[in-house]
Amino acid sequence: MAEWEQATEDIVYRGRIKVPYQWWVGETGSHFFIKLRDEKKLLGRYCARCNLVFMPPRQACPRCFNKEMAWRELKDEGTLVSFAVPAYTSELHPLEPPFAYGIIKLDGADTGLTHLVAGFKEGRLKTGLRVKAVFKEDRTGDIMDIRYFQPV
Amino acid sequence: MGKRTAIVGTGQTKCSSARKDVNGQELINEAVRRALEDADLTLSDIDAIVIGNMDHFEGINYVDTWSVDGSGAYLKPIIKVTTGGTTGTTVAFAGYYHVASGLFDKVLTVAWEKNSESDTTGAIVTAIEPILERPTFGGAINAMALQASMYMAKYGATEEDAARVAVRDRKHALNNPYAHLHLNITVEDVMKSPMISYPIKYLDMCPRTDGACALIFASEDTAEKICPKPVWVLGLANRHNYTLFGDQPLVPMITMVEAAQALYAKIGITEPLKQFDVMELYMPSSYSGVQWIEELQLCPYGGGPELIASGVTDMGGECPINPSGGVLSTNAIGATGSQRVAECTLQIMGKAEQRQVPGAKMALASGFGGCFWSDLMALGARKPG
Amino acid sequence: MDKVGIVGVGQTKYERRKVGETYPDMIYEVTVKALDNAGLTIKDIDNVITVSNDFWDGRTISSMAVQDACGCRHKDISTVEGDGLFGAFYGAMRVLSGSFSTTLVVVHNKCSQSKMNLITNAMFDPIYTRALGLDAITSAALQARAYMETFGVTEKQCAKVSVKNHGQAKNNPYAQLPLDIEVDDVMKSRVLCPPIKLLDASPITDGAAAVIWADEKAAQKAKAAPVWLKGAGHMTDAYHLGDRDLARSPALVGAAKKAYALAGVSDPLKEIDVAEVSDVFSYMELMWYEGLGFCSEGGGGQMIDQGLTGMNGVLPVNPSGGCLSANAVMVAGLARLIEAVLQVRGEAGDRQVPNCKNALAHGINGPCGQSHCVMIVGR
Amino acid sequence: MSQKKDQELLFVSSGEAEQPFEWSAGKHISKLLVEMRDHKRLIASKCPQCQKVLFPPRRVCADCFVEMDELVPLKGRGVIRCFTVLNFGFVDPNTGLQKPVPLASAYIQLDGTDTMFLHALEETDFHKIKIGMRVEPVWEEKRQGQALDIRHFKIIDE
Repeated sequence: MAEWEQATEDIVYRGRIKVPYQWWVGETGSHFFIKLRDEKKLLGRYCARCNLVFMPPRQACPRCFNKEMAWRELKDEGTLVSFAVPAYTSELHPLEPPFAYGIIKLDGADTGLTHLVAGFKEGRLKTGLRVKAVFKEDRTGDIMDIRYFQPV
Repeated sequence: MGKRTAIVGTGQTKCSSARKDVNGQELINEAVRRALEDADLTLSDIDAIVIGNMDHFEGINYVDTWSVDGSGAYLKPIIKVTTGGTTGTTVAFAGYYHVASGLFDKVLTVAWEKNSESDTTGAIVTAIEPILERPTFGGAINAMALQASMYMAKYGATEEDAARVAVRDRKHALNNPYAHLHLNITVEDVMKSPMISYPIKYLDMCPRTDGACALIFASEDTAEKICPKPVWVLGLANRHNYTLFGDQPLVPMITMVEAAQALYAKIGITEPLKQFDVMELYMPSSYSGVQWIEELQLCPYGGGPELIASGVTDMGGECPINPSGGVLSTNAIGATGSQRVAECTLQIMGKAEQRQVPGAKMALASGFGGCFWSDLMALGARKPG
Repeated sequence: MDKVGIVGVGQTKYERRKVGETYPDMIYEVTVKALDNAGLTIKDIDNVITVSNDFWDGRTISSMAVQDACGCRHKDISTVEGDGLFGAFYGAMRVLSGSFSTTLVVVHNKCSQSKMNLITNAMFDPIYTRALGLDAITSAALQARAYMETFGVTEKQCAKVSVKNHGQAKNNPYAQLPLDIEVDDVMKSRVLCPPIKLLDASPITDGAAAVIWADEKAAQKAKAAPVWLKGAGHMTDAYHLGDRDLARSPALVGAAKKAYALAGVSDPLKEIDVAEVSDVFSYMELMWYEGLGFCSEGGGGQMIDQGLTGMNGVLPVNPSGGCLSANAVMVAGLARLIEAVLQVRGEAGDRQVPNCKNALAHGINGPCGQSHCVMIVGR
Repeated sequence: MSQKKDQELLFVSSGEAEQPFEWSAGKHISKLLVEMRDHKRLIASKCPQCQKVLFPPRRVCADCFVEMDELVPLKGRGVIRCFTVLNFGFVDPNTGLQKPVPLASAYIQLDGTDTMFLHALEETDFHKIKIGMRVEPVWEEKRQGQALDIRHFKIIDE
């Protein structure tokens, strides 16, 4: 390293990427969110070829590309497949602790929905637990219209 | 030695300023599905997938793994390649090398962008060195205008010279159902359009587009069984020199000069204007449409305006450029290079319908992006020896 | 498959924060090291693959930063975004295509310059998942629980991976976190998100790495004996976490199957002499044992209990110290490959596995090891 | 599909989300920024092999693939090699706010250097800017060791 390099302070430039995004949900997803917003209904998509109900919904079957999928109304209750309770705080966390991330297999679906779990006593979460969706009062047509799932 | 490799299918989505009807994965799926239909293949025939776009245009990290529902990569190999504006050609290059390596027989490539999901110029500005250049950089329009001002000063080219390219490409787009813009305009219209970055006026510049383009590459072992007229990759070359914008001479644009020299030497091109029947070139502004044909050796330096005015590059000319309507009519940035390759493929397959260049057998596709970077791919009807 | 081999390797020291160094500084360092290692000059390189990630770097076209430093001027070049091992695989393909005789592959990452949880949150679907605020740690905890509960793998078994790898790192001068620890230390380390604790997780790391591929003819010019590519494969699982069986890794099974088939490996535990796998979290190493076929499904915990993957085991895993001891995220897979090459060459110093003929390197992309690349190199 | 053609099409917004970064400038750019901040001076790198002088300074000469240790002081003045005046508004990704336009910029070749670099121009009427014009930096009073310590370059008569 040259002499001047050793003598030079290290400058660190603090900047950011703050580009505003608007992600189009598409026709299929919009239908799902409108039903969630207006009727508190959770709809999955059924592929008859694979005999699978996907949640969240897909326009076409991700396994076989079948485009003729059907809507299936699911229960707002399901089973906790896995969960994770963060022990650190983050600006990303949408709920105050204690809360958990959970993968929830809604009754009638073959795949799990990743969402939040709250309203439980610390240390009382278990896989296999039955949980039920708690909907937001003022729903805006996005995934956070479900506030969280809570143990039944 | 590597496998000889051909393109056996192409798929392009409907392009528009905002594809609100589909999310990103669904847009990708539209292109993939069309490519499979075009090649008469199913997803199970595909051995590997390559995908590309720009992360900060849609704000998605790990697009390869995110794309699975649309790209069909479930339990298949997939990688992501990305190089800015050249992404679409970079993706096609990677499709070629996958097959030519002999490790994969049929490879699907997907290039896409949903520019409606962010502020495109804001996102482009993030491509630039953050400490010294980003604070004063104004995006692609800015960069194209800087180069144009230098070109005009050097050769005395005029705003009207560039406007002719804007008119030509928009006219060609009228025959392309995949084009985003269908504009029937005159040189006067271009000249009267608002100045957005001297010397570039509104109609001199490409639009921002949502769109995707898929290609299917196959090896010499199967290409001819899949497709009656596979389109062979004859050669490819690229140059992504330079880290900072001001390091290189912009006139001539040295990356394209070098890429053309390398490609032409490889495949024996001495008179590109005569030897290629059609070209699809990534030219985001009308000014690049005048200048870069010089770097491609279609005419001497400074001869661009005359060549454009002569009509040689119009439909019906000796070597039509951008029968698709080019980038000036459609620019889903990550997809754009692949769309050039797709149009060359359609031309050689004889599937270009209203915009078919009769008897097209050899075509040149280009990609542009990054720090004035260039990609070139030559395609042909005849299997390389 | 034609022959393509690695003739040169270079790595920076992996550190928590290289405050005085830019991406091109690091890339120049590893490029020069790899060239020196191969006994080649930049003129001998006829194409380059750079690997980087636009999110980590805070720059669209992050590769633009390193074009000068990787010596690509007047050459063909391309960029893979993802783990370095995927980039290395593409670099090898370009040689196998017959278009090039050598490929330089470089990768960089400075994880110190951005916020891990914001960067990894952007892996998740913006429409259905991202607003929940998941990141690499919370998503991994979902997988860890699914895996451990399904097969009865314990936190102590995971802790043994951490003890093993941090201990092995003591013999690797490039590692960031060589540690003398015991299972108890891991168990008592700060809880991040149960069952994951601080010492179950890989650190924040800055670093870069490079390898040079050469075909048979070009390899003759190099001073080091080439380490040949024997087989490689890559594959991805489904995207949404709930679409996957998080306790299993079918994509790794598929990637390994392809690599083994090309390499003619039928019993990896016997035929592979050393493996470098992606232990971003301690539980992952155990899961990947299973996916790689080192043991049967659910047998990862027993494997570590029996010491089969320690330095004196039947198949030493991560003699380099693994990702747990240095994880410059995009660099990780290439670091695994470089260690594999050093082991085959017999140049791994105090961590050398005796008589190493075939080595395996592994890298992952996406949330919870969604996408895998497996590569086997050997003499 | 069951839904109507004229259905409401939704989007999800990123809101105020941003990613902060701490980019290391490295020794060469740090030295430049310190010189700018403390002395209103510009420096470049000189290649020991091709003898070219590159601005901004950097470690590697791409043509020769060698390290550049030598720094060369510059006088600061230069010449416009090309220019534009942008009137197209966009979101500044560093702030999330609209960037003010018109934004005049140029590739400037500083005296004694072999490269051009991008910076802002004071003059925003494109009719009044010509390639070949001489320029000099206009320094901010309070300098923080960043690119915009030079507010812009102004056209000068020499």
